[in-house]
Amino acid sequence: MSNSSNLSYGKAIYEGIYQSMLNNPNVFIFGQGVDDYKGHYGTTLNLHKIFGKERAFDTPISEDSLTGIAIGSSLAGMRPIFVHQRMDFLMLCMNQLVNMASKICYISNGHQNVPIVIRASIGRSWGQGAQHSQSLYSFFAHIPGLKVIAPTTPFDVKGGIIASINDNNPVIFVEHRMLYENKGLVPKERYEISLSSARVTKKGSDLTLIGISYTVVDCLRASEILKDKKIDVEIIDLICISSLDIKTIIKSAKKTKKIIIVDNDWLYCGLASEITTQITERLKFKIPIERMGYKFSPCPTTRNLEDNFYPSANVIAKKVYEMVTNKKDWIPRKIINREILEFKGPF
Amino acid sequence: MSNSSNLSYGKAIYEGIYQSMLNNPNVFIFGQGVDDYKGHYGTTLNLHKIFGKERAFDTPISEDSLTGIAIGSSLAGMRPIFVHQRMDFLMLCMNQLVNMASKICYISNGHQNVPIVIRASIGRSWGQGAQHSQSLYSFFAHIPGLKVIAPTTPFDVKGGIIASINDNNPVIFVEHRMLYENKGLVPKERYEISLSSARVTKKGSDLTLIGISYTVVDCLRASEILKDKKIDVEIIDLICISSLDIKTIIKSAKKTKKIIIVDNDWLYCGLASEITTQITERLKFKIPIERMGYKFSPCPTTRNLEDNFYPSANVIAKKVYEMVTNKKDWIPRKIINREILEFKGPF
Amino acid sequence: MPKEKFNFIEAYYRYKKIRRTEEKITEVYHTDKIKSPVHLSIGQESIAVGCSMASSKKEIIFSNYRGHAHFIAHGGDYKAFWSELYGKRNGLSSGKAGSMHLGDLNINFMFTSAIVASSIPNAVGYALAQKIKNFSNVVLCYHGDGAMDQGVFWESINFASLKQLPILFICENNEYAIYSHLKKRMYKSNIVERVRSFGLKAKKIKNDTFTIFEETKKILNKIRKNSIPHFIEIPTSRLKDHVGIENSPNMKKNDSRLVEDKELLFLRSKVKDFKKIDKKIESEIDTAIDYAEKSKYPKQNEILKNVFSDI
Amino acid sequence: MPKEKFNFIEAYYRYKKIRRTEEKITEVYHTDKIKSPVHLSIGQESIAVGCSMASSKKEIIFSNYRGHAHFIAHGGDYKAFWSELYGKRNGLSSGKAGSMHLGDLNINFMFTSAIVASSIPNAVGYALAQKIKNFSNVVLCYHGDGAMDQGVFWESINFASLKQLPILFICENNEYAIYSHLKKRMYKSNIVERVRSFGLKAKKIKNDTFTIFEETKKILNKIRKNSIPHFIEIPTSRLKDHVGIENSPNMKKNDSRLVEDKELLFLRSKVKDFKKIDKKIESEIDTAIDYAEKSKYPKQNEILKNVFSDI
Ligand SMILES: Cc1ncc(C[n+]2csc(CCOP(=O)(O)OP(=O)(O)O)c2C)c(N)n1
Ligand SMILES: Cc1ncc(C[n+]2csc(CCOP(=O)(O)OP(=O)(O)O)c2C)c(N)n1
Ligand SMILES: [Mg+2]
Ligand SMILES: [Mg+2]
Repeated sequence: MSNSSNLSYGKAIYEGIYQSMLNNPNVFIFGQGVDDYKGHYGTTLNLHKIFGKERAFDTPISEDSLTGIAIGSSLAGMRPIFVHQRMDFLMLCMNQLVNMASKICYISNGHQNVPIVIRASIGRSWGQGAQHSQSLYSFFAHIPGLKVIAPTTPFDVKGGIIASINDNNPVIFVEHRMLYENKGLVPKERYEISLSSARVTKKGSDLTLIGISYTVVDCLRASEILKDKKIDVEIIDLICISSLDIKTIIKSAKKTKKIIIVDNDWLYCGLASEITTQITERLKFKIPIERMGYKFSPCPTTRNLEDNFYPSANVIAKKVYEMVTNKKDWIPRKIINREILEFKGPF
Repeated sequence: MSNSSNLSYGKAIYEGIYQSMLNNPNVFIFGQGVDDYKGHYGTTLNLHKIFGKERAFDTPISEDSLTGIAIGSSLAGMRPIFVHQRMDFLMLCMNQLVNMASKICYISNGHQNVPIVIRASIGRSWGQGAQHSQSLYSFFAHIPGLKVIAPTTPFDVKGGIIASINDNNPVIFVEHRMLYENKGLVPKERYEISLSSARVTKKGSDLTLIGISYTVVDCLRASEILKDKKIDVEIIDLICISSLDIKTIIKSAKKTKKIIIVDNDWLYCGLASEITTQITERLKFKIPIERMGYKFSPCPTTRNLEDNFYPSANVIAKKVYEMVTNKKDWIPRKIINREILEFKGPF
Repeated sequence: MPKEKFNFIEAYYRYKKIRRTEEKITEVYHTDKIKSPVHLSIGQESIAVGCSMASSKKEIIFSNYRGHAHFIAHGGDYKAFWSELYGKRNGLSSGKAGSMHLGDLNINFMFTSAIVASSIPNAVGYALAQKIKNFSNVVLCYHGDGAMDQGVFWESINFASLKQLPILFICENNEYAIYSHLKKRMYKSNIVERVRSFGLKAKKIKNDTFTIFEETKKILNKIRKNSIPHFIEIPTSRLKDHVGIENSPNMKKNDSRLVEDKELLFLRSKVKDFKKIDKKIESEIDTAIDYAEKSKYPKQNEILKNVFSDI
Repeated sequence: MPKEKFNFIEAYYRYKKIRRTEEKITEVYHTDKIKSPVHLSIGQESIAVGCSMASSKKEIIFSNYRGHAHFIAHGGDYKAFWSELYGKRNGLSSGKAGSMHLGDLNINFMFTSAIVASSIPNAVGYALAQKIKNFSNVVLCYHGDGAMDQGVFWESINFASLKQLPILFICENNEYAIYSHLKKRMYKSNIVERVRSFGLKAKKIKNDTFTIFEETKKILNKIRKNSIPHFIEIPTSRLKDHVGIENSPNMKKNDSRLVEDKELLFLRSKVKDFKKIDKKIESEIDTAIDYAEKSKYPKQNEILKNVFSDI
């Protein structure tokens, strides 16, 4: 396809933002390090040179007020993008997001609206420890008035960031650190994806794996291993967290009659519980549904505990095998997460 | 019982705190209005006069730092209680609660611990609007390292506050504004309730209603109305939010085979989803489970929309009837929430 | 401007209208037709009147839950205001907002928040947009002394100063946050000095309507010209309780201000035909209340409308 | 104290030990045995050395993710430090913490946080407890210039001042938050003036070990006596990158400090037998690394331990 290029996830985000800024002078972007030489994994690189330092700028470490500033500028017709190096830092913005951004449209009965995009990187790499590893997206999905998405592929992340910028509501845009280098075909034009549709990444018949963001990659790897046992899984990439595409999920559930949800987060009162609940509410019959996710502890720093903290392709494959065969007699071959192994940090 | 007195929920909290402060000089309490003439619904009245202004004091409106200050004092061996007039204000404290309080014990591998109690009032009354009505307790339950409870009765609220103060971990203590005047028998001594047990408030056979905090009162009222139809519900008062007493729930589920969870919050990614999920994970057979809670909008101020926002005894009764009989032919008699009708504010 | 040229008629009208509105709310409150908390402005009128008279129609106004005075002084839709208090469908927000969240975009009056200090960064963000867009509209940000307890206040003024934004912060210092006196919240009450250290031009202004008007006018001109953030502190007294209709328990029982308001009397003394104005105000109030009474409540199915913007 | 009486031997030892430790980390980092981010202190040693030498054993120390220097200077368990970096079971926290969350209660060194400014209110809370309990221990709170961007910093010092708490804030002003210069974060860099306006005693101190020691010693005595919160700003340079082992991209390539540290040379010049100290340091490092290398990782089932305290 000459109208597409093979881009990394990071570059795809960049392209979406660049095209949006070109298209609409009201779009601007800011956050710690936006104009530095790394440009937040390349996603903001040199935007300040292209669009000027009023439309792409570095900030004090003042997440709370800056969220409020984004909101205020949006009331004046701007479309701000606020970039966070870690989702964990959004805990400083909860008042503005939960009490202000999500409520202003309703309080004003639609006279005002808040078209802001909050970008936040989640995820492991290596030794990030308890305070630089959290996902927490279920918090935002819990609140009416906020939208939350977490695309996995370069195609979806470009269409997703553009759709988020164009959306007239606050959108929390979740990016996984281990995806920035992943490549894929990305159309050159400016296009949007839906903010309420999931994607069937792989068709299959034996069991449905529902992944979100980086766990979709884990699921794909698990499905590779499962070929050893001739087990054919279907994989759904959820993409949209606040607006569950339950139709796509139910269609798959009716076909495979077995479901494992692999969340990128703790399970208790989380997204995987919501998915489980909505499936059971809609299905007339009982099927096995399992949740996988973070161990219920803060994330430990040391590697061997950290490896145990996150769900891995191996552990997923094993669980799938057990659910499909009702047997526990298989030890899947070890598969390697290249990007995690190769990560030498430090950032 | 001469060792008990008939106390209001508010007085019961007061008694629990008073006795704890008397018992342990490390317990102290602070928050906006703690020493004013209303004393946070009477729960802190005159504590500053009894224990001195170093152990019961008013504060600047600085929720974020004050949470950090509570944590820091606990590292020095104190047992602080931080009082909030509204749960909504805790959005300013999320960084300290989610990134600090919940993590310090783990990060230090148990060398340090954070025995703090965060009291927060939730709930309707009348015209509280979008920013003074949220519950949000599922946020805290989602985080490993935090405990969350929300007692309903004077008995449990006294035993609960004492247990929370004595607990060596951060506890979010949720109080409902419409409960402060409710009365019940309360032992005079200092006693604790378990921070992981639910209570069967009423035995019944046709269906299980699971309530939490004020919705337990709604459930009790619904069960009264349902007597008109000879329907006999079992009611579970959840009490503990972060540590689900799934045993008690499953026992009831196996008996009644029908469940309605009445949450005090939005449903999406909330507590009711967690309960639904845990029930379906544990039951071999399929039973009907429904969730009720806030409408998925910010809370509107005007009364007729507000009445529609919260689940009411009437709506609960109707849903129970429909689930038990599979019919939709009954309009339950109107029942009045005395405390809401009588509430004339303003606070 | 010489004091004689000041539009005392308009000042008296705004001041008295605020006062009478708040008194009227006090009168009807027992009927429970206003089913929501009200934070009255009685005693603090001069600030809203002085600042609003110094403003042009282009200014953008951020206020808070104690917003009646600002709303009325800046000329917000008065009938829709009462309808909103009554929770009616033709209120400012169809009753979804109530007293704590007034707003009227026709006068650039942003819907207010009931979380202390939370709209202060919003005001700064609005000013940032003005600067990016090269507009000369000034943002007025009314707030209480209590709002300065919040870290977000200091972050916000730091940013306003860093980016040299066209904004005026107006601190209505009534010395109380609910029942907490300033002394229980700050070691020294040196508000202006603190703000100045963050690089803003800051000044304490005497509380009389004319002075407030005159100083604000000068400052707004400076901001329009140079886009330098300013801050003014105006001492004032809240004569009513923090919330609700009782008198403030922090006032001495025999405080003279409870019976007669000197500033109101002074303004009146400057207006020959004050009775005509009084009459006009009473008639405006009656019309608005009548309008509110007769209006319909929103329909139950409107509850899920406008959670998201679909514009 | 006359400069001659200063314990230059100890100062040199602490300074050099920090420097060599950081260099050693740089050397072994490529082996990926330290599988976590490291925020090195090279260039900032004098602050930790001066302040620690002015402190008694009773002081309580709050630091942050850039905590190696403070940890070593205040005498934290050195072998357990290396084991922690290596993620081993006998590390300070059994490997659960890593470089960003060092702590050692034997020297009252609180486990640190990687969220900017987040432990500043914790330090204030600890000082509050001292005041309530009538203890005379002073809390030392090390933080960066970037931490002052956070609202919680201003809330925290407001409270420390309001309650007159026994605490010393030590601002290591290296002018950068990652790659953001102070000028991109504050209109004027008048840090001390800002803090002073909140009612603290505040002072900028020249960056040499002895001066820092002497001034801190005086201040700590004052705090012990009068429980008045103090703040010092010390200009410094971070010679390494914000995180990781590269040189700082914000330094000029030929910055002389990259080759020779004047302060280190000066301290050395005051110590006759500096070679003996150097040797001691190298041997301590080797022993500690050897210990770390040979130690075991925590067992997988320890992951769920200590989420809650069951003491
Ligand atoms: C974050 C937050 N904390 C606490 C409250 C409760 N509260 C409402 S108004 C108020 C006092 C605010 O005082 P000030 O800013 O001086 O304004 P005033 O009411 O005096 O006009 C408080 C503490 C709140 N609404 N929001
Ligand atoms: C709340 C929060 N925002 C952003 C970050 C990312 N971050 C880590 S260190 C740092 C710079 C802090 O600068 P400063 O306080 O001056 O300390 P220094 O690193 O210079 O020692 C930033 C922005 C963070 N850890 N926490
Ligand atoms: Mg006030
Ligand atoms: Mg710095």
